[in-house]
Amino acid sequence: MSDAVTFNAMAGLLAIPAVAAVLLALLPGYRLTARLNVLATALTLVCALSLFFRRPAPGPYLLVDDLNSTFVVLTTFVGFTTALFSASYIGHELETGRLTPPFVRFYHAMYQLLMFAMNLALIANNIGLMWVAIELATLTTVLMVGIYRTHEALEAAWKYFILGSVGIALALFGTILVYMAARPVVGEGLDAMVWTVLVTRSREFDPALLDLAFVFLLLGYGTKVGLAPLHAWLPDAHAEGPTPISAVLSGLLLNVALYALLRFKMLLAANPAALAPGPLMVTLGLLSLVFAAFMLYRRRDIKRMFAYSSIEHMGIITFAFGMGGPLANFAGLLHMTMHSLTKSAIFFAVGHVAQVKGTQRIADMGGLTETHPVLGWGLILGVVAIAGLPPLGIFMSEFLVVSSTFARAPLLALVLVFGLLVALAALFLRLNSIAFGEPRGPNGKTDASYVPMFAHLALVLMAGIYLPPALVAWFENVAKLLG
Amino acid sequence: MALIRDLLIQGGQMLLLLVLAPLFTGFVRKMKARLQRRQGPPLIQPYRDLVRLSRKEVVLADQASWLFRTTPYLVFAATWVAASLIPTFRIDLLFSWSADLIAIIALLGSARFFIALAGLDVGTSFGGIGSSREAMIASLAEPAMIMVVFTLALIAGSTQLSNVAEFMASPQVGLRVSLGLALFGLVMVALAENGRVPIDNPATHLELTMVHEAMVLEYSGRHLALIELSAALKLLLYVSLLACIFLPWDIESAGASAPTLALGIFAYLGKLALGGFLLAVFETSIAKMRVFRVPEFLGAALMLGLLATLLRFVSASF
Amino acid sequence: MHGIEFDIAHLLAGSLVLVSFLELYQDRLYALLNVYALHALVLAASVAWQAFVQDAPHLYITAAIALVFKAIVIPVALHRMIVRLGIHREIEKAIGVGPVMLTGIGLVALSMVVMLRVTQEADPLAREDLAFALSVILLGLLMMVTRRNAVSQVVGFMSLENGLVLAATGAKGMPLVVEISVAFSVLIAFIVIGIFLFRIRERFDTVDVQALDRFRGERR
Amino acid sequence: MTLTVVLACAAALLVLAVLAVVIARFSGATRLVYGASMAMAAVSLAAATVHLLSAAAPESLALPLGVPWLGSHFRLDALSAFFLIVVDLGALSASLFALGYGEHEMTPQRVLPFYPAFLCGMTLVVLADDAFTFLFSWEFMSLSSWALVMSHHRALENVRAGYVYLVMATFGTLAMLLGFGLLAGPDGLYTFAQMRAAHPAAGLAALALLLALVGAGSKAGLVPLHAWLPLAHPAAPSHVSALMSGVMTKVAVYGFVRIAFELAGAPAWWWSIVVLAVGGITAVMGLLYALMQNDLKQLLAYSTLENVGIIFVGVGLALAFRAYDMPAAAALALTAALFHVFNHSLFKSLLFFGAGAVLTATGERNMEHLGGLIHRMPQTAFVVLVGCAAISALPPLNGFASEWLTFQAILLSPQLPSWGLKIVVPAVGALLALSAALAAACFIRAYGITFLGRPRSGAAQAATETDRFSLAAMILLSVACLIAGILPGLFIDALAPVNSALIGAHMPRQAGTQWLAIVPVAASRSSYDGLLVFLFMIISGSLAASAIHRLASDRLRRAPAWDCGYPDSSPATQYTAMSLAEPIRRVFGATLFRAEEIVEMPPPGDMRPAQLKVSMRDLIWDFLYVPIADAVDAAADRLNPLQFLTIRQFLSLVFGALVILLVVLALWP
Repeated sequence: MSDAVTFNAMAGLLAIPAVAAVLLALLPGYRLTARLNVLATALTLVCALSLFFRRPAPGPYLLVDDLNSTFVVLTTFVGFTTALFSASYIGHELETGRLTPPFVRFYHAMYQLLMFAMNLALIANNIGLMWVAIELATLTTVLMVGIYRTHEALEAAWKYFILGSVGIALALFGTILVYMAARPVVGEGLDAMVWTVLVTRSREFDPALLDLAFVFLLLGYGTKVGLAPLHAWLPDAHAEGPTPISAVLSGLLLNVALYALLRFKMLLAANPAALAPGPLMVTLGLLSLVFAAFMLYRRRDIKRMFAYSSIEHMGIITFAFGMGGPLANFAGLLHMTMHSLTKSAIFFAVGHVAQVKGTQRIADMGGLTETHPVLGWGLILGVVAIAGLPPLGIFMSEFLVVSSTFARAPLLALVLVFGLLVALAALFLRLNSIAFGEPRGPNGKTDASYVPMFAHLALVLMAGIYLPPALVAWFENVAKLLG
Repeated sequence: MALIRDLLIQGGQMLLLLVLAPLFTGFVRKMKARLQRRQGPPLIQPYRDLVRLSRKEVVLADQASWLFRTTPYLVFAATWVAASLIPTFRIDLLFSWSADLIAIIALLGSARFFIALAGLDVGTSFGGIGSSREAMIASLAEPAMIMVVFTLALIAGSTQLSNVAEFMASPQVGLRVSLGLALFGLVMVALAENGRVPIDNPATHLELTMVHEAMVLEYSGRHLALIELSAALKLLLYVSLLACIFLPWDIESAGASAPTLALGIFAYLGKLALGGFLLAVFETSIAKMRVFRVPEFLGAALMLGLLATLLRFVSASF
Repeated sequence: MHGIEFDIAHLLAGSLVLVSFLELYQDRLYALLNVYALHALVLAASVAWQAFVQDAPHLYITAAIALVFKAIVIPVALHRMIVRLGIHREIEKAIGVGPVMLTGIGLVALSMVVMLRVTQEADPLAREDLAFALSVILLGLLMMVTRRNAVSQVVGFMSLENGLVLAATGAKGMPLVVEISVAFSVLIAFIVIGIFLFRIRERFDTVDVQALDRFRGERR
Repeated sequence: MTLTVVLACAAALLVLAVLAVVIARFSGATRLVYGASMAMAAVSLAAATVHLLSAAAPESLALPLGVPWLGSHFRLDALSAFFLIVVDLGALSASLFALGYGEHEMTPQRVLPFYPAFLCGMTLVVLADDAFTFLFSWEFMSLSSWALVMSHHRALENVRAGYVYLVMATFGTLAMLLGFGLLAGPDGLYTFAQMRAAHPAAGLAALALLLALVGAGSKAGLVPLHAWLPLAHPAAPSHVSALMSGVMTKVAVYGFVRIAFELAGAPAWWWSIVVLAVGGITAVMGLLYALMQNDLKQLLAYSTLENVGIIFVGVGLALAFRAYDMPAAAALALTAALFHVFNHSLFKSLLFFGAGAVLTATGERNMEHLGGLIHRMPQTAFVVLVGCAAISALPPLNGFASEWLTFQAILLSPQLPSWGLKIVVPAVGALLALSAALAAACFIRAYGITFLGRPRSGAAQAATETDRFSLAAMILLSVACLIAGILPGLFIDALAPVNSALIGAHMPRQAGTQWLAIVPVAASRSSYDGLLVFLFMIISGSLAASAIHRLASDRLRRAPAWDCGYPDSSPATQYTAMSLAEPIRRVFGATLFRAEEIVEMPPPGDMRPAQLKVSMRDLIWDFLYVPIADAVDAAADRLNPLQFLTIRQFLSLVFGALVILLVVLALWP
């Protein structure tokens, strides 16, 4: 009986979004579909939470362990809140006529499809399946980025598509190489792609093949993570797509790609002869951090700016995981969670800001705390959080990353700190002109629902002050898992 | 009994200074006049001035505030207290330990602080001139003075004036470079602080050159009398300071008998006469310098003081 | 496996690399598409041979897919498209052929070196195959990098994908999921690209990516 | 127990902050918030005072907050108790002042929520007992004060000030973070207890100390890290400026003292040279800057630099003495520094309150538009005069007492064996003397131009006396200044436990000395009795007064000012702030500020007015901060084109990355 329950829970993660996607593709009427969208994500979230209580045994295709249940819960939760947000956002888009009903239908269907793909990618136990899922997620987001059909949107989507497919191709080659490495040891057939099998046997694999595979996987999935210099698609995709998608991209899709990377890192780490994956990740991470920090200065489009800040934080997280060790891994996990929550909250705020101001140009915004106090202070709180200031959660993770690194590799820590400072300076430079000073630009009214934004920020705030022991134990467990 | 005696001596010394101050000023004036082949005013002229001033009614400027009216008393009090802590004819005065050399300088500083404020109070241009120049001079003179004090304190191992004087009188103080430097510095500071030539000319009312006079321009009657008296006290203070540090002989120690005290008093008067004479000679033999040469002059004093202190720091033998 | 089979597989894989070089050499879209068709043809052949060698019948499907879609459908469609767009006579103002070729050779050498580090235990066919596949992939990428025209970039991408297929089929006994995914991805790729070319054409009169770049979000 | 009380107060302040967000818009919110903060401050002030005076044993407490496996530790020992007193005294008076001042606030909802948060942050910093909690509270303090600086955000210079402030504050925090990272070591011993236990190697300690100096210095405003301070402090509402200048800089001092004397083990003696030199330079530079300002609050902010400098000189001396194992001398120096911490928090708050009162009465911060306020706001004028006298180190007020102690400490330093110190200390002494004298000049100028003379503008003409709460706060502080000035012995004795905790020795007890004099080392060496000097001045002053009034005429006639016989002229002919500082500018400004004067004298017959233009440059800003900003800009410009590549070029980036990695792989051994 209990097995049945758990099986449902696991299947629910996939089935609910899939069914919802079909329904939403067919059903007309904005109100209904929006509600359905929220409902579906809510149900998925419930399924994800149920994983805490009953965890199904890993099968050849699906797997739930500590590592990915972290991601699954995070994904479904943000997916749920984003659905809430997108309900009010898309409504406004309909009124202003930027989207027509058929496109809204398409949008909702794609949203659920994306949820499906991400869940699949997370709980897949088969590296091939994982690849397929991430590919699917990429394609759906491509379609949603292009949904406004403006020049910029099409260009962004096209850029995203080309770079994304190249990345995915590289990732596939990496996957094949892993299989090739596994085959002589595990034997032909399905087992050679089952992750649980691979990780146990990987110490016998051919190191050279593993190295090669990791190079391709790093570049392939790294493109999705948005690490410099593979980041090019990310800012435009964030800037031109509908804001809920920007939120999901930053908050979730990047994590999913990172998750894939982590799986393979563990694979390599288990093989003593293979080259250590750490240094590569550290290098790319620092590169992304510093690069993005400087790029922040010249941004004039608010969404593009926060997209770059996503690159920056992905850099930090990759750096942390690259450093490895229980402390850094813990910090990385914490940072990733906090970043998902914060960044999506910021995009919620930004979405409404862009709607009330009727533009995304920072130059046309100003004095937001005067004209829209709630929105303005929400945005400020978000930026304070993302800049890594207390009392919010990212401060803790950055504290752990920096202090744990400084003891081991002082120079790296210096670069890290430098990047953080530069980024903070840039963020507040822009924030000042958005939130303070004389009010500028048009200020329309918005019937925004601030619930998702403040829910996220409240969670981040709580995490900054008090982490529940259960969560901590869980994270520490995962951190050990990551080695 | 002893306490009462000490109290009397302390009080006596205070009164003595109060009485001597105008006389000393008069003495210097007389000397200068003589050196300039003039008859000059009688010695007691300053007393007459004070009496006359205090008889006159006070003409108070319309914009003058309460600060303007209380300043003379504050200045007088600060100066008098400072002066009364200087051992003139007897060390270990009853209250000498209540403030050391640094505190004495600070007391004079507060006197200056208030008089400079008074200069600004009425809101006339001349008051402003005086105050701003005074501030500039003070900002250089005070550190120089502190440096001198450091030197002395390092030589004597104390900032307590009585102890310094005692030490100076004692044989173990030989001829020291730092001491000489300190003497020069102290003299220069003293000239600046009392607004004597070459820094300032107490006798002039030439608008563009005056400093001290400009600040007290608006004072009249009893207020002016008090200011003049405090100025005289300050001059006396510095001379007695020089005397008790560099001519520490015949300053009687505690528990000295009456005749020796009398001797001490006479010795003190002698020192004053010498000091006044030297001052007069110096003032007549030198011309007043332009206001903007003053920083160089005081800068030199500061450098001397600093040099002396450095020498002391580097080795105790200097 | 015997020498002869090995040699044929080797030959086919090698010829795929050769065709990739031909692609690099072409600077007319029209000819380029033809060469691409050839590329797909060779791929189909080699996949089929692999199917025969490994007697893994499901690989024939892949071969068929390669033959039908890549060698016939796509080139034809793209021919149509470029004719409709009137860019079939366009001459690529690409980077000079010489340097590109040299780079290509360098890449092939690189992939060989990288592959030869793999220990001898892994069966030689797989190793050689992988080496060729890697070079095909790199050459495809090189093509995408050196071409300005969107169609030729797409062609480059697809030859890259051919390399993937070669690798996948070379990997003995790789589960079905891969072929499906490859076909799947090719299909999706083509559809989406099609959609995009369509949309893009409806927006601008050319699919030259530079035209797209003109409409960049923020200019300095 | 005490600790719990104090923490409870801090928690209550947080709750208050949250509450304030809700109720800020309603009338009476101001009264409620400030009243409540005042009560909290009073309670924890009482608790801390009891703890310090009873020389109670340190209390510590660990809460399951912050970093999970670490928890957040709090500790109340003598040092933190002392600084807690400073914080709470400031908070108390500021809240009292704000009860009146806050009513004039245009946008209370931008001030009320952050004010209690700010207080809470400062309280937590001095209580924190592990690196995370410390940095957390430290940055939280900065953040909340940043929000307060931004409260009048419509003025662009305020936004700029807030920006510079936040960046500098984070810079400092990151420096401290690195420092703690060093002290915590690879296995992450973040609690202060563990750091005390571990004795880091000399080099490590030195580096940590340097980082702490940078971190704390950037908050305390040590030159050249001071750039934000004179921008940010004036921008905030006056009671907040008072807290930032009077209290927050002291919290920074606390951070440095805590690290330098407890956590960093025993650093080498030559670090004291760095501290001494920086302190001395800061003292003089701060005043010279202050003398060139016309903005009252900015002037006060700069003068804060001077006092911070004096404090750091004291700390540096203490470090030097401790390094050479001269505990008595070290205790004297540290006592001097801490006593000055206390004193400065008193009179600087007082002066900022005065500036605030002037601001509300006239709406002017520029001294050139003020004047004659002594007639219109006499009480304010009086208390501010006390503050000016105190900060100018005039006896018998408290400023002098602590500077006197510092001088005494300097006079002990020839016994130091090291040559470097033999050279540096006297120079620093000269700098201190210079700064003391300049302080007098500076505040003659500040007070004279603002309160004396004739009104220079209609606003100054129309000023009225400030409200009773503000007055109460200022009177409270001025009385405190006087008491601390005439009874320094009490405070020195109260500081004994702090010294014994940090240095293992303390100054001789002062309670026994006759007439409550203070005797730092030995009576034969030096002594000072503020009380007696005070009485003396009172007596002699009143003697003179009574004598004069008995003997001389007390007739008095009001008349126009004589002014050397020049007819009464317009207030414009008074000395201005600029002209008052002119001689000093000539002496120092030409080199330090590149001050230049351009005189436009029109030819005879020309009706144009003659003009004098004075141009000054802040060299530190020009040669340190501007280049850094330019460098960042240049880097951003260099990198920015990467946003505008074509897809093909982006692809070639990917391609390049791939090839490079493959080559790396090929070459890998």
